[in-house]
Amino acid sequence: MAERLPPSKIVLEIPSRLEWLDLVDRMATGIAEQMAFSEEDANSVANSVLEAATNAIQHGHQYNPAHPVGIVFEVAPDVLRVKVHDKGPGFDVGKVLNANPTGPESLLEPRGRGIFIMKSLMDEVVFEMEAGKGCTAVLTKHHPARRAAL
Amino acid sequence: MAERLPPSKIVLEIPSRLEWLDLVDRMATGIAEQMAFSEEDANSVANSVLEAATNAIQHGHQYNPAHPVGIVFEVAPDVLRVKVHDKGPGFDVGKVLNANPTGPESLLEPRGRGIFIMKSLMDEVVFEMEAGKGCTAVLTKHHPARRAAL
Amino acid sequence: MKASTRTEGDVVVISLSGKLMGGPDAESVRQLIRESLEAGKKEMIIDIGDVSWVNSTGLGILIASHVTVSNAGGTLKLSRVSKRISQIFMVTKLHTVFETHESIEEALQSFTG
Amino acid sequence: MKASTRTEGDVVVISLSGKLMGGPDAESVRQLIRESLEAGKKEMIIDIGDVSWVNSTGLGILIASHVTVSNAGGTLKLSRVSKRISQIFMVTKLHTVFETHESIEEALQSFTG
Ligand SMILES: Nc1ncnc2c1ncn2[C@@H]1O[C@H](COP(=O)(O)OP(=O)(O)O)[C@@H](O)[C@H]1O
Ligand SMILES: Nc1ncnc2c1ncn2[C@@H]1O[C@H](COP(=O)(O)OP(=O)(O)O)[C@@H](O)[C@H]1O
Repeated sequence: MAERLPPSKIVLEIPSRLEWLDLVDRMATGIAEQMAFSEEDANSVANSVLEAATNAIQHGHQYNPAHPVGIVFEVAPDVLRVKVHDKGPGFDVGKVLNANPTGPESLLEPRGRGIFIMKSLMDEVVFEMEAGKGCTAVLTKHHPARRAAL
Repeated sequence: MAERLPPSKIVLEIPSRLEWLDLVDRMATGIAEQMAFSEEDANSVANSVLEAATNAIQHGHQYNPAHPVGIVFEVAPDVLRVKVHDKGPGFDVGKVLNANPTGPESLLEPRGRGIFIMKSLMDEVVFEMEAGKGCTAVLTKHHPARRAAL
Repeated sequence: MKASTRTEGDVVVISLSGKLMGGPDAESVRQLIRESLEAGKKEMIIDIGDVSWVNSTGLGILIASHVTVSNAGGTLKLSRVSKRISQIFMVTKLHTVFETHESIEEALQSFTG
Repeated sequence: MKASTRTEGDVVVISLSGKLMGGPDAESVRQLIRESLEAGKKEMIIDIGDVSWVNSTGLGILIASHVTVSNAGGTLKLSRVSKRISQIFMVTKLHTVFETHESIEEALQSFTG
């Protein structure tokens, strides 16, 4: 069996402006490609990381360009973990984590789908918050082919 | 006249492995696109930043994945400055900065073109070295259209 | 995001390209929809074949457009939804809201045919 | 980088795709060139139309290939050089070293025609 390498860490930092979100997409897509995720899984990763970064910019930093959003990609052969960090106050996860925006009464709401999309497309979504330290969304996607090969 | 904004700073950090160079390319290309550089200038930026990052991985860190290469993109309306940093010992800039790999005796050499390419394609290439602090290539490209508009 | 419109018979085709992500994008699309309705055109296609990605804020723009057009008694359809975007439509069940077509032509025919 | 070869008459076509950047890429290309020469094939085309970028280390691979084939009395040509790659060829004057063609077909014809 091959030696288990420590995960490769790739770090991206962008100002809190929507115009830089496309860089987040390019990085997520490039890393998913390098990891040989399927097209569908690569789409899941890119779509989810974009949602987390959008929330960090909008809700975490209220578009304040002086506060960068930090994104850390931890790449292991069989799993990708992405941490999206903002310096904001965080939020009451219990209130939103079980929201279902697909019901008839909310289907036409213009907002409230970001966390639901992340939860639907990733294997695990966790929010870490600590007073004064900000809010980090931790998104995990396993690589099914790589797991099967072990 | 519009207020001069401070430059937007975008940071990328990759392990010192060639397999991650493509992320450097994706970022440089995405930023050049966002700045509306011409296709030719965008190619100049991406080609040059790749050379600097390749040198940081190969010469600066000798492929040691524990040492990340840091790349900072400073974006202003009329200029892009890219700083590529490694923790290595640096080198004697005087020896290589005026090398010309296009002469008949060196045209078929397999190496020795990286810095020449950067110098040819960017407006300014400077190397900052300080003992114990590593080596930083600073690459600058002006945006001719934006300069003309000022 | 960039937007352009053209009219085919009674149908307005709004073509979007780039990234659809809220902010100023919302106002541009709202404006185009409003102009069409004011011109008495109530049948619309938003073509998103050249949109590389949409986030949930961008979805909000499409939903708001759908609601505005429906409330005015019109119909909004989408054309050329990429695999990546249709993944989000499926997950959010927005595929039950939007009528989508493989091509602009097919969408036009569904109005006139 | 990925590499594949095929033979068209007497000419070996080596198709590269992805990123050309030294490291393991160098050995794969060297191997393919060696196999061709050992099989008595001395006319070769490296098609780089699907190579998204080349750094100077990748240029070294192309130069080494050129030198190996020339020393064996053969000829190496390139096809489908993108704008981005030809920018580096111009700057380094490697366009004076490599014969390049717009398409694989054109390169083949330059050998057989
Ligand atoms: N990084 C964050 N910082 C602060 N609040 C957040 C953050 N991410 C999400 N939230 C809160 O959770 C709510 C739900 O988020 P989401 O599901 O992405 O939908 P939307 O962003 O469209 O409201 C947001 O409205 C916001 O109140
Ligand atoms: N970041 C760096 N750290 C240490 N040495 C470097 C660095 N960048 C360049 N050099 C030195 O400068 C030389 C010339 O670099 P370059 O023109 O890129 O050609 P090449 O990398 O092909 O040798 C290298 O061989 C190396 O000795």
